[in-house]
Amino acid sequence: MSKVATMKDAVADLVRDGDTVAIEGFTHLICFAAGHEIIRQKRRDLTLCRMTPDVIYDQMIGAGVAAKLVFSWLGNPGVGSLHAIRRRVENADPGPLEIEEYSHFGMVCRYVAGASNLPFFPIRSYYESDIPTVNPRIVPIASPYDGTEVYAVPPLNPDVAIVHAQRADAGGNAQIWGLLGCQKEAAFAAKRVLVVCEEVVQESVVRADPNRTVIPGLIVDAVVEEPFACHPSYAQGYYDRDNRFYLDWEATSRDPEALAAWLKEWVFGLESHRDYVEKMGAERWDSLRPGDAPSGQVNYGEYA
Amino acid sequence: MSKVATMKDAVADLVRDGDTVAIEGFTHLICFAAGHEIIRQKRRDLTLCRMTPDVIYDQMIGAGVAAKLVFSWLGNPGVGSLHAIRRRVENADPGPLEIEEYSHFGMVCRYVAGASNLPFFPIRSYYESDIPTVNPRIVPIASPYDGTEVYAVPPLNPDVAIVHAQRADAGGNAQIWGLLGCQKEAAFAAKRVLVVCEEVVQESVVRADPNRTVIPGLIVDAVVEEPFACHPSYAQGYYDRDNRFYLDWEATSRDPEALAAWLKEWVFGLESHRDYVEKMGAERWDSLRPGDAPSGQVNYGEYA
Amino acid sequence: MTANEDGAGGNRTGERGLGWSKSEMMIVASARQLADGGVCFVGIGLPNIVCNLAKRTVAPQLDLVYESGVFGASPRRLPLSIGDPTLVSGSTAVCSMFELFAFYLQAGLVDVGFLGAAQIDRFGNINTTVIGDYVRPKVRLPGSGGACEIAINAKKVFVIMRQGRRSFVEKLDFRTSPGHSGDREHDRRRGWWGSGPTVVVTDLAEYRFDEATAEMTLARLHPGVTLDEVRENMAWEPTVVPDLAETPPPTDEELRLIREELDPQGVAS
Amino acid sequence: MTANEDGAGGNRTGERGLGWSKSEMMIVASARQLADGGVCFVGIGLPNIVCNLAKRTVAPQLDLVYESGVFGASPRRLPLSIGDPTLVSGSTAVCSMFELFAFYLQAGLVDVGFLGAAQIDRFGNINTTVIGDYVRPKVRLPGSGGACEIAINAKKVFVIMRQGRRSFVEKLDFRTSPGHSGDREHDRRRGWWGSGPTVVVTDLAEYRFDEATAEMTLARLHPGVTLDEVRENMAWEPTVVPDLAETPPPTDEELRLIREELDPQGVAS
Repeated sequence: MSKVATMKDAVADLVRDGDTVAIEGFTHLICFAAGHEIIRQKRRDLTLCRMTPDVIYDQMIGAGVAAKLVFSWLGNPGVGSLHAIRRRVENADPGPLEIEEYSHFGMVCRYVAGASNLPFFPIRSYYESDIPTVNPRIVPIASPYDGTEVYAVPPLNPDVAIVHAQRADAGGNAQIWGLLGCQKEAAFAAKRVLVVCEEVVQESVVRADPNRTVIPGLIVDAVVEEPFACHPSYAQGYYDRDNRFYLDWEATSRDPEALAAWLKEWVFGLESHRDYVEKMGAERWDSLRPGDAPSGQVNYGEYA
Repeated sequence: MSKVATMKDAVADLVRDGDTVAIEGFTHLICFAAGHEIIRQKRRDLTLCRMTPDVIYDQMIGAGVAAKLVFSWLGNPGVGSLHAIRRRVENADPGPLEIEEYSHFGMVCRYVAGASNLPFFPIRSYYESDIPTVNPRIVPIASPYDGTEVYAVPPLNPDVAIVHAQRADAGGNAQIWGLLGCQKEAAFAAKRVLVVCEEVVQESVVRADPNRTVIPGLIVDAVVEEPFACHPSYAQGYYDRDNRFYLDWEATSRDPEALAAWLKEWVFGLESHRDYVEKMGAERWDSLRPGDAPSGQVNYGEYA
Repeated sequence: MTANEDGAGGNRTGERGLGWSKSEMMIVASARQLADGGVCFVGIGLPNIVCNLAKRTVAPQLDLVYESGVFGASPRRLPLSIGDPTLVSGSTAVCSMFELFAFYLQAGLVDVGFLGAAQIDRFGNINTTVIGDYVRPKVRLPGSGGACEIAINAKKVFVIMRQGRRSFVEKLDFRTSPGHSGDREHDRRRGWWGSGPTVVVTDLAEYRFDEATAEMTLARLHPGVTLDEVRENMAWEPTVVPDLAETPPPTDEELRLIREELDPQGVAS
Repeated sequence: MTANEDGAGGNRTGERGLGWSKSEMMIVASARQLADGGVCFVGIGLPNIVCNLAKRTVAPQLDLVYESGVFGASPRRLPLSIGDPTLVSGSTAVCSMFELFAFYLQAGLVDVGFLGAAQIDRFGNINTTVIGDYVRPKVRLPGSGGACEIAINAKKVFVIMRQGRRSFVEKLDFRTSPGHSGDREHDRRRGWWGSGPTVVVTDLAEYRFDEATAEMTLARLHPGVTLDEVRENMAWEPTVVPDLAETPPPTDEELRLIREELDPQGVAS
């Protein structure tokens, strides 16, 4: 049973106003194309969750889709700030943005708890930090054995998780290599899962290497094939991070008018990510293509 | 820095009388050869931990190496009982065996807690079961959010974990495919780690596919190359489970004299697992060899 | 539980002259319970055969999750155990046991789990731990394995076991895995995914649990089995549904699948 | 913290006519702290360059664990971030972030972690969250990321930052990551792996923490920096070690590595 859909249909079906949405991916496999489609479809009042709100969340929040942000590190990694988000947090400009803040491990464990149906997850963090004083959801809990104090974080169960994979079959079995971030945990924690991938492959490709499967089709609602969907982030083995874009974003993001113009040109002015890829131009994509570094094969053995 | 050692030296160095030892592997990659070497070196008073004490623990406990067993399912899977263990539990014959008993998920989470330096791990199990009444280490704990009751299990930190991998480099970076069981968690939880493998490979083989690495050399104390070390269990892609051995064990295990004779012939009477492989004979190994089922390759990309 | 300890295996064709064995009837009746499809959690022993029979008959869309960490298996031979390498080669996903128990079972993705039992009581509570005293047992059984988690976290639980006066007991020697408490109001408040066993299939009959009392209730007799025979093989006087029916006998195709494909060596059937 | 927000980057050769920049001095002095080797936890920004410089100079055996989940990286180019694909290709292991934080950092496998800071107090407590009020901040900073976990779970913590009156403060606007409490007895009883920062390296000087008082103590001035200049660039009157020394200047090789290999575009140095 094929779950293959277009990005337009998948976002229309799976992402609703007011939803809690997690687009995960730690520097690697951040699905910008899905974020753009959410902007294009003018979703509103979303609660956006991500360990590291990246340029994509700056774009989405700059475009007005979100009422709240749940995160653990807010920045344009290696470059600077996310100014659209900062304007809303610092000056409520053009409106306030509610925030709910954790540390990295706290966010990861919220997804683990959500994926595992645990009412809380204990971690050794937050001791003598002010973070729990501004986030009352982080609370101390004593070990039932010796009273050792740890901190609990609550489960996070997004309405929708959007994860990008290098490849998936039509049933949604998705394979990822390179950095894994917390995509598996976020997907299992979510009520609905959208898998976007560079390539939809035959089921036999997935079945040849089942240990490579990070997300089983069982929990997946739709599969979208969308090459270069992570740009300016990257897909290991497919294309490099486009650092120029990240550097350029600093200036775009600082200026609300420049940001609006960017959104108009690159999101609202285009029908789909295919148009974006075309507009970006073959030269840019060529410059981001890595050389080959094959994994080698292992033998699973045929046991017949 | 090579950590490659012989099984004899590795066991002599890493396994001491009175130690808590975990040989893990869920049906797959159970390192019988290490168990045999522990028997051969006449270790005593071990606390043996395993989710599923298999024929190897029946052999070890029958040989008198253990004072205690920590487990979650006691049997010869698909065949019957482990009679040497049962004699000690049911009749203290030839002496008592202390037991500490969990469920599967409880055991797994004890390793996870041990690997994570958590003072406890919460799970949704044990409700209205008698297991906590006979194991006071399993205790209820309330969620700090809404009072939801879960059960806590305590961390398990073996003195030594012994895990088998299909391949490892000389530094101990170990790669496994097929069933993963709880080997990673057990290894990270242990104070000392012995990796046994079918093949010691060049570091470049490991580095070609880093997502395949289950155990990093960082936590490994010694690497032993020992082909067929899991027999009668199996190594995916290398050899099949020797079901005949499991079936035959039922009768051997029932009769203390037959068990003693088996240990004499196959363990004490041999110098090493190499002798065992030779004694078992080429025909047996040939009959266990699977056909080929290659994984296919992925491209990690060269980013230079 | 292993197949042997379930009391399965036996005279395949001769019993009662019906042309099938008690174990075969039990397997067939169990497989038919899976007609609704969904996600099945497959443990050691009989469930392996039951699920694979269902997949080839009443429920081709059944999703099998193996306790060992395999999803979407496509075995080329009958798996000898839930950890058989043939389950891995050609499957769609393999995961660690932590993920299997946490993200699949505890998370509520599993629709049906199976339990075997050495002892069961009238409310579907189950003992797979010891016969006799825990500390000095008469018979030391395997223990929980994943059974306690299955009982609590699978949405429905099917029990498959041979029945007799020593297995269908008034009082368990040990409660490994919880069933119904006997108080439906209490059960509803427990807040687990699982709601206690829904079906018990034995070599003699099929049982459901009464809506009001949560008591195990005789729903069907297997062909050739009498009510008296059932009564003799349990330690309490069973409640019987008003419309007590007979289990439809195994079809030729069901028997063929078991004998030729799923258990050609007759280990479990 | 990003490189830019650390206040790093600057006039590489012209400053003070010494032939190296303040940032280069800070990187070099930090890298030398790693001479003991061990396992380093590498986060975003400067630590990336510092660790890679140490590996090529004082500590070839240094093991680098990247926050993003990479162990045993063997990068073919300078990583643009801790998530750069060049860190993955040719590395010895990749793991999920849960495993990285749980099995490596929280488990106590990490010998040295790095923290940057927008503000630090005399006991090494660190703010990377906000300047001003939390709810209506003057400047919203990145927040913790992994910093709070590093402070608590790495055995030693090194702090690298530019210093000034607005960053070396009497009182933090927000304590993101705990340092020393000021009461050594209390700190010993905390029972974490981490024992608070052990070293602070700035663009002007190097600091240690006093055994008895846990107070940050000026231990070395970088070449060309005066004690008065240090005093002007912090909000409290610093304790100074009796034998105040000068940091050995960067060697030609250290500068060459930074300029030609590790940060050829001068992003951070």
